[in-house]
Amino acid sequence: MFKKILVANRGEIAIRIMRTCREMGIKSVAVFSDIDRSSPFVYHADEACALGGTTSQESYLQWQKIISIARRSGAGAIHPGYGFLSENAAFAEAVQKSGLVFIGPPPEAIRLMGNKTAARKLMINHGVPTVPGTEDAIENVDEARKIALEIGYPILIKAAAGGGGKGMRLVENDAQFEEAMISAGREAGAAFGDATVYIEKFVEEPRHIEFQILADNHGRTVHLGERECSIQRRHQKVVEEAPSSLLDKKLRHEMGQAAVKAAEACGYRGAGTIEFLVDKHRRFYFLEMNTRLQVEHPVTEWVTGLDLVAEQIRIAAGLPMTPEQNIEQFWGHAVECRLYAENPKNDFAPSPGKILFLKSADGPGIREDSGITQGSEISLYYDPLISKLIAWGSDRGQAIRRMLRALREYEILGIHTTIPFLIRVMENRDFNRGTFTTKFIEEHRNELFRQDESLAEVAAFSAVLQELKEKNRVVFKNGGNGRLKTSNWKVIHRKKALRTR
Amino acid sequence: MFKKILVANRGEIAIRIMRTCREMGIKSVAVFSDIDRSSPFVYHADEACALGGTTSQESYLQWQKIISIARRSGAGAIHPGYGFLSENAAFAEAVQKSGLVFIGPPPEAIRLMGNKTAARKLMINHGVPTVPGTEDAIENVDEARKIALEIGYPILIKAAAGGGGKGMRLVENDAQFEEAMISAGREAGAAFGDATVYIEKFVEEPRHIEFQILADNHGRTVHLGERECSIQRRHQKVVEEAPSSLLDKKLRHEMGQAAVKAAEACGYRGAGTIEFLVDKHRRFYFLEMNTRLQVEHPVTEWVTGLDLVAEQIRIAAGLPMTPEQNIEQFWGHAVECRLYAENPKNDFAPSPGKILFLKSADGPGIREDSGITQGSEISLYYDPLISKLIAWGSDRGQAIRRMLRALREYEILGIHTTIPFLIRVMENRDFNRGTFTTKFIEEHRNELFRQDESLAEVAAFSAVLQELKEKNRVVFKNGGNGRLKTSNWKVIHRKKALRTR
Amino acid sequence: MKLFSQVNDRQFEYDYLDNNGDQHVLTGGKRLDYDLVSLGEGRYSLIKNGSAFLIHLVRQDDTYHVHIRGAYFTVQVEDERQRRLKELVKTSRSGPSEQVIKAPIPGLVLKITVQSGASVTKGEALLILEAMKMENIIKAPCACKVTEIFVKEKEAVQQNQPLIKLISAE
Amino acid sequence: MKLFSQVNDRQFEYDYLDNNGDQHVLTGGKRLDYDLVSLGEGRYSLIKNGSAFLIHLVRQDDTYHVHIRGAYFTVQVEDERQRRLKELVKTSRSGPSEQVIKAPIPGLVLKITVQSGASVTKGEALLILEAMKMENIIKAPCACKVTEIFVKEKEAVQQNQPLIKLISAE
Repeated sequence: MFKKILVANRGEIAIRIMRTCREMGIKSVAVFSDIDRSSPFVYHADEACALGGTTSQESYLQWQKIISIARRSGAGAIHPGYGFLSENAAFAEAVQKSGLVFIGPPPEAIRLMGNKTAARKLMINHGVPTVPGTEDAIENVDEARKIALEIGYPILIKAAAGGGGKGMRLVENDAQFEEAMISAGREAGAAFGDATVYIEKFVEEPRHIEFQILADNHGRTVHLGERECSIQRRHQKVVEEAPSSLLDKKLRHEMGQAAVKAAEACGYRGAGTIEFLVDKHRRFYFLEMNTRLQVEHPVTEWVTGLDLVAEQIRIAAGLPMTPEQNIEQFWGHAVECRLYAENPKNDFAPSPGKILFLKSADGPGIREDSGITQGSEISLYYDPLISKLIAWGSDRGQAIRRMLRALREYEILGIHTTIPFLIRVMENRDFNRGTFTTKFIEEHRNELFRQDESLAEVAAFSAVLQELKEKNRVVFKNGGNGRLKTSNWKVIHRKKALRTR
Repeated sequence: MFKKILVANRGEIAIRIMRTCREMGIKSVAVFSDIDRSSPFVYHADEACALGGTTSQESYLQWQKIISIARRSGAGAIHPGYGFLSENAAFAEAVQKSGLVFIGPPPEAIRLMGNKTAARKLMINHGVPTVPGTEDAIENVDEARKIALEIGYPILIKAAAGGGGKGMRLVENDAQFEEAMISAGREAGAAFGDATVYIEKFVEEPRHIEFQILADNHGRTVHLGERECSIQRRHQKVVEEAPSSLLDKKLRHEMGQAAVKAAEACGYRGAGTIEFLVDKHRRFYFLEMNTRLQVEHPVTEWVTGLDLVAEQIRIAAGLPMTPEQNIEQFWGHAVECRLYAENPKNDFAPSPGKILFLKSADGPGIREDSGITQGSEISLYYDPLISKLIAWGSDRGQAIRRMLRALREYEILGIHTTIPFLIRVMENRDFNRGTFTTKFIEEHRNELFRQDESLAEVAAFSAVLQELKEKNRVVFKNGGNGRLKTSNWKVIHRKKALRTR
Repeated sequence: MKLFSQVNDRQFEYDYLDNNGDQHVLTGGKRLDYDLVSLGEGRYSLIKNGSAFLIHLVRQDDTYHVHIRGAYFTVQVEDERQRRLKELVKTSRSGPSEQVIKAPIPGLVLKITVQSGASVTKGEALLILEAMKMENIIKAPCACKVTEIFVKEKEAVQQNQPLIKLISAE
Repeated sequence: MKLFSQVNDRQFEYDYLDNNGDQHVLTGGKRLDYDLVSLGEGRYSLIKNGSAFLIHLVRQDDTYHVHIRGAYFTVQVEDERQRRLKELVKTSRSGPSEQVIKAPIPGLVLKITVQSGASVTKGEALLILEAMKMENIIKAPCACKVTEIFVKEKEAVQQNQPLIKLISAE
């Protein structure tokens, strides 16, 4: 087993990985940008080394630097977390060449699944169902427009190198096509350094359902059941859960088998995720594979009892994984809400700033994976995800009710967060019934962005009391007040009470 | 189902109960003393009403007042939590007479099990094994001394009306007897208003193992498996876990059956706990029944997936309980540590004060049931329990490692807590092996109160740096320093970086 | 003293009475039973007619930012005098109103989609601001005319930096 | 400048050098690589020779209270001058030492188990103080003689209130 692991990431996921390291008796090494010197993940590590720089480019994407720090620190492996270098095949290769272990799949698997069109072809060859569309990247707008017409609108434009909704556009009709393709290409180019896109049929009433995969070096590839991530905003997941309210035993079994087949097709090792779309006819289509740990992995951890980071580390060290077979039955139900430093009232504009007060939710059935503390500065340089709340219940209803309770208890001052919006999602009738698609937020826009008016009068009244207090304080200063006497009396009274007990 | 419940308690357990109420759609009413006006449990409730007073006597034990507040507020039931009025049969009766529901067992069951000697007799009559000793309370010292000699030392002196270690004394030989009996009587009188005591054989290498019981009004009485609470200090539980590392399937089944028998013998309803001692020969003895929710109920909740407060409320409302049978198999392993506002370096002296900073532990497998926030004042008037940390793992080892991680992460400033001591317990080899008795703390005293020296140099160095910083600040003020320039440069550099991205 | 408390589009009215130190607040003629206790750092425990709330309350200039159970409100409080003053100012104002669009967040101006002098409809894109790796579209708040553009494409801007001046179309 | 840092019974020595603004700290002749950043409210992020720590550090008079990963330390820092002064004071002191036992917590004096003039052994009970519903036994810190008792049974006492004066037995 590794004695030391370098964590090439920041925020909540860096802390998440360091915690498992600590529990496994493995030392962890943090690397950090200038901006992150005071971030909690730095002191959650056993060792920390400055990367310098402010932007991701200047810091967390500096792989030569990261590899040389890892070597100097005596680490045996590098864990990339999610985002940043986690799906960079060249990085994975460089780590291996430097004599270290990359905690993730082989570089070939990353490369294969990272290229959406190549992955598509591989799936078709292995009999895993895919969404109709172009198999190759397209650069010519006119040609692309012709294909889109052939497949039939609505269609999706997607970045060939992309993921996470960047460089993705939904096009409803021919008139929107050209502008969408240009802007998708621009965004893809900026995000991934590769502006090529491809075109895909848009699935009707789609639900986003993904399967967690584990594959070790002892010949075993299993799935750990599904997560549903249909609640998305601009193709960014907002709420995730396990199990899905849509699947039954039969469909879970079929999709699970397909997921295992997909992972085996690319020679996968470690933890990965096969994303599917399921349409209104309960047909499922391979969407893409995420060749890394997912943001939403905690819901799977809670309903299976596994520590997925520990499994990743074990597999990377050449040990067999813990689960002996596919997991098709769960322990209860888990829901995750992503807390972003964004203002839902202002179209989810980033809300940087200093956390002035923080008291997170606790109590039965609540887990938090947080990257911040009181006093933390949320900068504009990185992803605005600050924390993840996960609620468990013996059934879906209880998990949602607990999440709602936790969201309302959560105290965070100094920045705006998505909490008010998430409360609306948890309260929503269709969400509670389990009848929703990936268009949920769009379709319930009015309801989800409605202001909660039930407490408006309490807010109005509190402000009035505070206003009176401030005005009165001035009066009291000049006129003197009786308060001091009262509290003196109370002290005496208390002493007496103690004596006569 | 009730529409509103009054919670006749304070601190973490009041919040715990209010949370379940909120999740069940039931409104909660808090009652609070003068001291507790700013305590978090007050604003965790939907409604709150002042009791006045400072001591328990003046506030949380004022039952006429509490019942009249409940009636005025329109509550349908009163939940007493643990401690205070929870095992007061007269209160339970008065609640019922006022037309409200007491969330707990029938008054007769409280009365029967509250009188240790009566409970003992009942158990003997129903074939539940008990520890040899006097069946009746003893007042005459000489007579008591004679009986003690007959049973054979070591013996225990216990308060007839007591519980929680108050009014309890271990007597090793005849010479200690008289003083112990007098001081036990005094403590019992002060705590329970009843100074009578009884005598019991002291069990060899005892382990404290208790069974959680549920009984409803539909003819069902089940047990939910055991909790081990052998880690005790002055007969106060410090660490609890489920399952016990001692029990096997057979012994769990036997003890579970005895526990169900004990509950049925007293006509029990609701949630209760049968405490047993298990000796080095794996013989078990009925110790006492706690006719209320236990402090340590969360470990059972985690390994069974149940919400015990919800079960109490359901049963009190006349509904059938959720579990359909005895639970003899668990989901993983859970450990609870009680965080007290006490200074373990000063013989656990109470450590009242203001919480200046608080950041509790989070991450996988951690639950916290807390009664405080940053800014809270810990007073001397009530129990010093401020919070409970609960860790879950797929096995005992993982649960302990997670607890250790959480205890080290836990940040609380302004008061002393038992955290340093709890870390020592979690690190202890015998605790990790599961080979311990209720004498664990006594026997490992040297190790458990040892200072952790590994970080002493870091502490020394930090203080030196701070000292230098303070001294330098003065020097810099007069001489001027280059820092301001540096940070200005950094800002410019950052702006540039943003521009060229 | 009359007090007006404005929350979004709704307004609440209170009466404050002080009879030689016996102070109380009424609404709709009924006396309110309340107790507001500061917990520090902008946190308050409020009991109002028996109901309990945890309130986060921060004052910024003449606006209170209030958080209650995950809901967020901005509140303006005025007394009668302040109110009359404000109404005077309102009625004396006339003609088309000018408005400066400021950067809601620091970021990089990626693209400016309008030109000075252009007429835009409500919701029409004015410029694209990149921040936190996402493109944020700044839209016109009403039908109006662009009178001035203060920034250039590729320019980094600070929060609240003026971007575009608009004049409302009558 | 030499600095001495005392943690419980252990002592650590550091050298502080300032060569025209190039400041550093050495221990055992080796230069330490460190970075201490304040996070506010007594919290510090320390990186020392590559190792990372979260430090809670509060100064109270001449003592630093330090929490690190759940462990708690009290630290005294002195430079050479302060140290020499202290040693001077120490050596000039002579004869049996007096000590006043103060109440470690506020509470109620339940029972006083010794009388003025009594000789007690180390660990022997002096009095019983009730607080937080528990009886707390105050014990003799060393073999000594009771010279004065400042409180009575049933008396409520504040934290740090003197209870008993002792003189150590030679």
